[in-house]
Amino acid sequence: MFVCHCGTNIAGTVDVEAVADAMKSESGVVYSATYQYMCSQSGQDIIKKAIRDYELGGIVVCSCSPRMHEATFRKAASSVGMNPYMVEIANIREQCSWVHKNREDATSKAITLARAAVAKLKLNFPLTPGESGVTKRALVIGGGIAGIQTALDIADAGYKVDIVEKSPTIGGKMAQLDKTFPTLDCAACILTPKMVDAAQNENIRIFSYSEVESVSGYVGNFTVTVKKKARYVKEDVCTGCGLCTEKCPRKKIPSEFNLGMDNRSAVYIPFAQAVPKVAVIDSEHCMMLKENKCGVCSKVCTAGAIDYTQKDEYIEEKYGAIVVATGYEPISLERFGEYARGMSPDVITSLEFERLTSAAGPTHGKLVRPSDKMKPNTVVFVQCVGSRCEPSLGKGKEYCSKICCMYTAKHAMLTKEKYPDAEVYVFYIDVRTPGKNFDEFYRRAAEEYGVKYIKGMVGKITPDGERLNVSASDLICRKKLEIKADLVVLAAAIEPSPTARALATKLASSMDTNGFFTEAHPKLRPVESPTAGVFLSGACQGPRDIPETVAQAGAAAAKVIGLLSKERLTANPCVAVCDEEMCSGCSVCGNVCPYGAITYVEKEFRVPGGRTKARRVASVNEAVCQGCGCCAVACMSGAMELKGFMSSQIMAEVDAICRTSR
Amino acid sequence: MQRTDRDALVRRAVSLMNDGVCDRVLAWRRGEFSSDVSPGVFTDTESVEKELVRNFFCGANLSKYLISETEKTEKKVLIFLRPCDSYSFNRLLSEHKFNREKVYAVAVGCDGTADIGKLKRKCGALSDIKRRGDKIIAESLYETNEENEENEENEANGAERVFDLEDVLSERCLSCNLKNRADCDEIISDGGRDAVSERFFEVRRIENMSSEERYEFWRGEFSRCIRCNACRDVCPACTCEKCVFSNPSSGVENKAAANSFEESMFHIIRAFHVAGRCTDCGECSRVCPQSIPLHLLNRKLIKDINILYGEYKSGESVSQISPLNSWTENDADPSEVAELLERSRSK
Amino acid sequence: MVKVSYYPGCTLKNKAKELDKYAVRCAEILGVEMEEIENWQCCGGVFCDSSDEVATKLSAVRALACAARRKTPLVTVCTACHNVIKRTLHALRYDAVFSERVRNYLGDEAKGAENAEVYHYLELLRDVVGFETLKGKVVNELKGKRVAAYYGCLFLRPGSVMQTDDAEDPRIMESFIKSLGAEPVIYPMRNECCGAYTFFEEKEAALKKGAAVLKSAENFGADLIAAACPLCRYNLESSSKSLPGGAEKKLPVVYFTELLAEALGVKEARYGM
Amino acid sequence: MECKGEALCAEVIRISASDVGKCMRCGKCSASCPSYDEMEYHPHEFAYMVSSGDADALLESDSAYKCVSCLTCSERCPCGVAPSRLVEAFRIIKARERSNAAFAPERSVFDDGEIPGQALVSAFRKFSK
Amino acid sequence: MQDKQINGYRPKIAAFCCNWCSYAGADLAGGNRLSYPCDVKIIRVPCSCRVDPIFVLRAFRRGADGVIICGCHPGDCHYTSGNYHTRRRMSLLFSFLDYLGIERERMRVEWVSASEGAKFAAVMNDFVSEISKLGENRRLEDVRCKEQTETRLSEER
Repeated sequence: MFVCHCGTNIAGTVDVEAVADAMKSESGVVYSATYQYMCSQSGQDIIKKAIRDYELGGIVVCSCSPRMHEATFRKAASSVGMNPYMVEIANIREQCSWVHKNREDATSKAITLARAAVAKLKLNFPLTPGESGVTKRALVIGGGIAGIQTALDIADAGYKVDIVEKSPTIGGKMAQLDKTFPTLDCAACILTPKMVDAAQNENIRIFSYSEVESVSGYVGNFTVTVKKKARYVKEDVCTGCGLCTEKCPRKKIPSEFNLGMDNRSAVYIPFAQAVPKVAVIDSEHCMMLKENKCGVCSKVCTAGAIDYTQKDEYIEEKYGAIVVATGYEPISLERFGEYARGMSPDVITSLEFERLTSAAGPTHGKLVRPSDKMKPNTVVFVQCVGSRCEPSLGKGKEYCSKICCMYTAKHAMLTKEKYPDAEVYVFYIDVRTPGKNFDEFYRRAAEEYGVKYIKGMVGKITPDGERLNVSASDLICRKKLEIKADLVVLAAAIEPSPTARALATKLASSMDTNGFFTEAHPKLRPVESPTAGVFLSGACQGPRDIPETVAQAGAAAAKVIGLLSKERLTANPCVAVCDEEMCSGCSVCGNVCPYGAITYVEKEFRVPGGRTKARRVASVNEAVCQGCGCCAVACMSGAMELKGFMSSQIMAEVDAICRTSR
Repeated sequence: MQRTDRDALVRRAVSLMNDGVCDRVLAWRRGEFSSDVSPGVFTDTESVEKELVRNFFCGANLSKYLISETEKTEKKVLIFLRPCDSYSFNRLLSEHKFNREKVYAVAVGCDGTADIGKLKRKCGALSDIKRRGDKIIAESLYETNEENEENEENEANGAERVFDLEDVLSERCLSCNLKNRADCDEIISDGGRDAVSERFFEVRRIENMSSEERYEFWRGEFSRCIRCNACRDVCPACTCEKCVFSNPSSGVENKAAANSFEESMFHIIRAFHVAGRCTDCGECSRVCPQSIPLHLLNRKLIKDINILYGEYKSGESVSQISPLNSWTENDADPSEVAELLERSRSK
Repeated sequence: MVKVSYYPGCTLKNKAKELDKYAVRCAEILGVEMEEIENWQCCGGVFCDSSDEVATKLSAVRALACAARRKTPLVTVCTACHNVIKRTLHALRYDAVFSERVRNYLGDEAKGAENAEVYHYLELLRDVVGFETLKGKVVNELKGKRVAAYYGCLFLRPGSVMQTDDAEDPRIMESFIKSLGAEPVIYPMRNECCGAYTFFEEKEAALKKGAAVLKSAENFGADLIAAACPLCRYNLESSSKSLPGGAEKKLPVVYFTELLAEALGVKEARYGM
Repeated sequence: MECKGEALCAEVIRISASDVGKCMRCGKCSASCPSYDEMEYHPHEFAYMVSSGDADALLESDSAYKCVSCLTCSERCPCGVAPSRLVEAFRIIKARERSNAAFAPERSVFDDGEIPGQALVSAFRKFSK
Repeated sequence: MQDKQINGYRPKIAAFCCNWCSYAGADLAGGNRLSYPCDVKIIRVPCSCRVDPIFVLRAFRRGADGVIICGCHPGDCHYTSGNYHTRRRMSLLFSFLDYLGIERERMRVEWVSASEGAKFAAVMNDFVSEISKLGENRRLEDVRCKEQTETRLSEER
């Protein structure tokens, strides 16, 4: 028993000598001492010496929170041959001396806590962590800029990486952007070389038009089934010549890449720089697949790549680490009827604006009104549409979408660049520009380009003849504004990809209330998910811009490389264990296990009369089990237990705590 | 008097045994009087023909016996499943308690079974009982029951008394409207009852008491418990290899309740362990020698589960997962549960 | 025949008798029996939007309790009454302090009020009768008429309480108009306020707002405006009169029930072709 | 009862049960207000002034009576603040300070034989200054 | 109110805290010196779902006057779904014990995240004051356990 003063942190309120004295008379305690700073080197030496001198079986340290120094004391104990799991901490600082003022009360509570720790320790037994190997291959889910960068960095370190991308090409949202802030360089110019790099890197395999079907296993040893959706085009044969797309008779299908602002054919290549540059047949619209009529593409394809009989293919692969890079989507603006999205095609979202200004877009970079293809003379930008909303209202998102202030400034600038005589308004609540060269960029829009920034949200947009009437109020001038606009651009909030939720379930990875993946620690472990072996990259974790995404992608890659470079991993030894004699194989534990760590096996047991009987019993995979203990509670007979937190141990603590007088 | 008469059961049992499909039959065995029927395992056709009985007193749920009986034979065990039994049957299957391949399940209809306690209170020892339409005619051995003394008219009828069917049915049958849910090998008949009383009426009555009254009520009930373990042994949900009450490291090991806490503890933990798995077959109350209304504990949990997590009937299918082993993101918070239940009660 | 409880409200018994009459007659044709609840009182005309006001909402509580006792949904035709009643119901259900104070005032009279179900007549048509059924019962199709629905405020707002339809982009009245065979006109001002509440104190402002609604409907090619609220109709008509131009140029403002009655052949055709 | 300063704001918050602390000053309420031009103080200023603890000017101004109670501001508020309830609270406070309702409309309005009853009732209850 | 006796009566409170959120929340309360009565004693469990109803009964048996279980907010469980199980189990347990006439107020589940030190302290203050109002737990106690403790303690003195 070692009682720490922690300077005056503990000793100031708790009579540490009294605690040590009281514990001397506790049964099982053979040594009890205090020291100024137990965690210091000399404090640890006292512990080590006592363990040796008294041949202690276990120790209790009354000190700060175990979250602080449990590891320190365990290490000290194990350095002199004691099993580290024979160390118990009584938290008499954070949960005693710091929260209580009365010395007598605090001391008596400290004694109780020490007793509880002793009671538990008496039932402890040495634990040894299990070990497992590491598969030297990583999986990256999502082929946007985050996924591509992560894969490139991992491949660069010499490890194999697979990218799974749900759409027919990698590139993600960045491929749809025109220019990037704050440098205004063209998104395609910096992204497409990376896409090509990824395709050509011999360590990288790209599964495009594919989805993660199921995930099993654990850190170092994941088994993932990838569903490669039938694209009805042989990927290795297609040359990407595009002849089939020209000849296809079904041409009136809204293009996903151009957000429905122009059309594509039923067999299509999403865009010119697509990787892999291979056609795909949309089975919902293809006449051949639907009604067995047509077959034009097959006829014109000189390479013979068209295969109408292709089926979904399932590929199973083992991975040591998984990186989630599922990105974001703009929210649906359905609930914002006041902004007349449904009434006029000239009310567009920012992403649509990107396509309108992009040279590869539906207008070849000519910024015109979607309704009549005329030049807009007055353009209104509305920020924060659906961001920073009270979540209980169910209309928008609570958070700031982070990227809108900057891209709106960019859009305003681009508009002015194309049409210097145009009137450009930006309605804002706050302009947030915390980034390198960000505020300078925004100021340039306002100062050099003459973009009119007005503080105040737009109330309603109403079609008025061919134009749009924008009702707003200028909060600084206390003036109602009615602006006749030709084009209105809404900066829609962004949200996690709709596929993320199901993926999180498959990965047993947690999400926050907004559906973004949670990190293991918001400051100290920002690219790791709480689930070991699963890492996070890009906007799947929260709104971020391209520079941040790329930085995070690199960080995630570094973590993956660190993991894959290990030969063996040690596991947490506090895992569930099944007493097979008592287990009745009822499956209850398996039903509640969030990790699928429990399987059932038939085993022979001796029964009275010298015979044996086969019985179904639970078996815990120690490498998969994370030690939550849910199964131990679900088990009716008490056959399932959690090492380190056995029922008997917890009950011993309960008893010790409730033993004190009233 | 039952929808499926005894002879049909006997005929099927005998022919299945003669065909070598089954060598064990789980059914009801005749006792000395028509009212003392016990569950029985028949291993030869002779005893089937002589002793198998299907009447108004066949209360026992036979499913649980499958666990031990299927182990004893290489052939199949024949079992007759009433609608209520089929739920226990499914539940046991979903917990892998027996091998379905080794069972020959036959669905039989049911009109309900008598509450022997009720009948005995009404007319003392019974000698015979008949059914005429919706009436039950009971013949008692003696005429020493209270009601007869008070009512001279009845004395004129001698020992014969007439009751409405519903007056002597066991409580669980009054609120039963179950249909056979098991995947049976054969159906002899599959009719069940229509509920005539509300299943949660009694639970609600207790809920409406004050906290003190509830405490006193259950104290009174539990204090009668003699820890004979009949409830546990008969319960088709209690199938642990080793019961938690016999496990010294569980912290609740206990053979006989020493004081009021242990009396309550046994029943609280037992009810909680069968929660979400209990099929409300009512066997616990039926076999309790002290007439403790144990099913009202289980029904409370069933009722809460239905209100909080949606209608759920344990044993409805083999693949179902107990609401206690599942969850949804929008489950009620413990702090709002009281109010939710209160609101549903006032509706 | 579906039975419902009917709360007519003062205006329908007074200045808008026709609204009342047609609503009841048409409902009958559509298989709904509207039984007027006994001893109803004026709803107060306006819902007092405060947490501590009880007395002005008691009349609505009584109406709700009465419908709950009859175990039939409570239907109103007047949008203003509907707004008061529905919001009172919401407060009863979700504001514990309010509902307790109501109980203190009314005792048993308020019993069960929170369990009542409330429909606007249009919701009744949509959710109980069904617009498809309605379409089948139409005898005089209002073909070729371009009708602009005017929602105003009370029918839609507050959206989270009224839950009539999407408060910013509603469709219920347009669907109704369509089922009568007329062509609905969707125009921006249909859910903007006409300002009728301030008619007495700020007459000019009210007329100005009403005129803006009329102008918007006219710009989008409406032949007539259908309203569900006597207050709106009065203000819009007054606005229409105050506008310069001849009487023949005025956009007629009618109750939606008048159109319904015409279509079902209850009323002599006037707005239809 | 003289109600001023912080006490007035507290009373407004109590009556309206509106959480003015949530206001992020976006001004969507004012942008949506059909009576903006008639008002001296606008919906967002009601929220801002009440949250800042000095709203005496609102009690003196007749802006509250320019409001048409259309609830658009509350409907569109992204923060769930409900400016319309704040405005209503001012009307209620004034009404409660008066011993008698002082509704005195111009005689002429009664001559119009078509005024719906509810218009009068609501004017008495809510909009009389 | 902290550390002050209420009518001379000191309730005994057992608090089960999950390691990842609530225990860290309690530590944060300590770090910020937010006080709460010392009658609250914390037992660390990996997840709130490790709390068996048997532990709750055990605490009452040994004379606890109140039991509180703290876990991560629903949706934030370190083990993804543990607290969802806690939520169901404890909802049913509390309602069931209430049905048996045991005061519902003696048991509580609270969601306290690692960042909610202030909430932790506030919850504990509130719970202790509520238990103090209820007084000693009489309906679910094992008299023998109590006598033993009290005689033992008096001997110790």
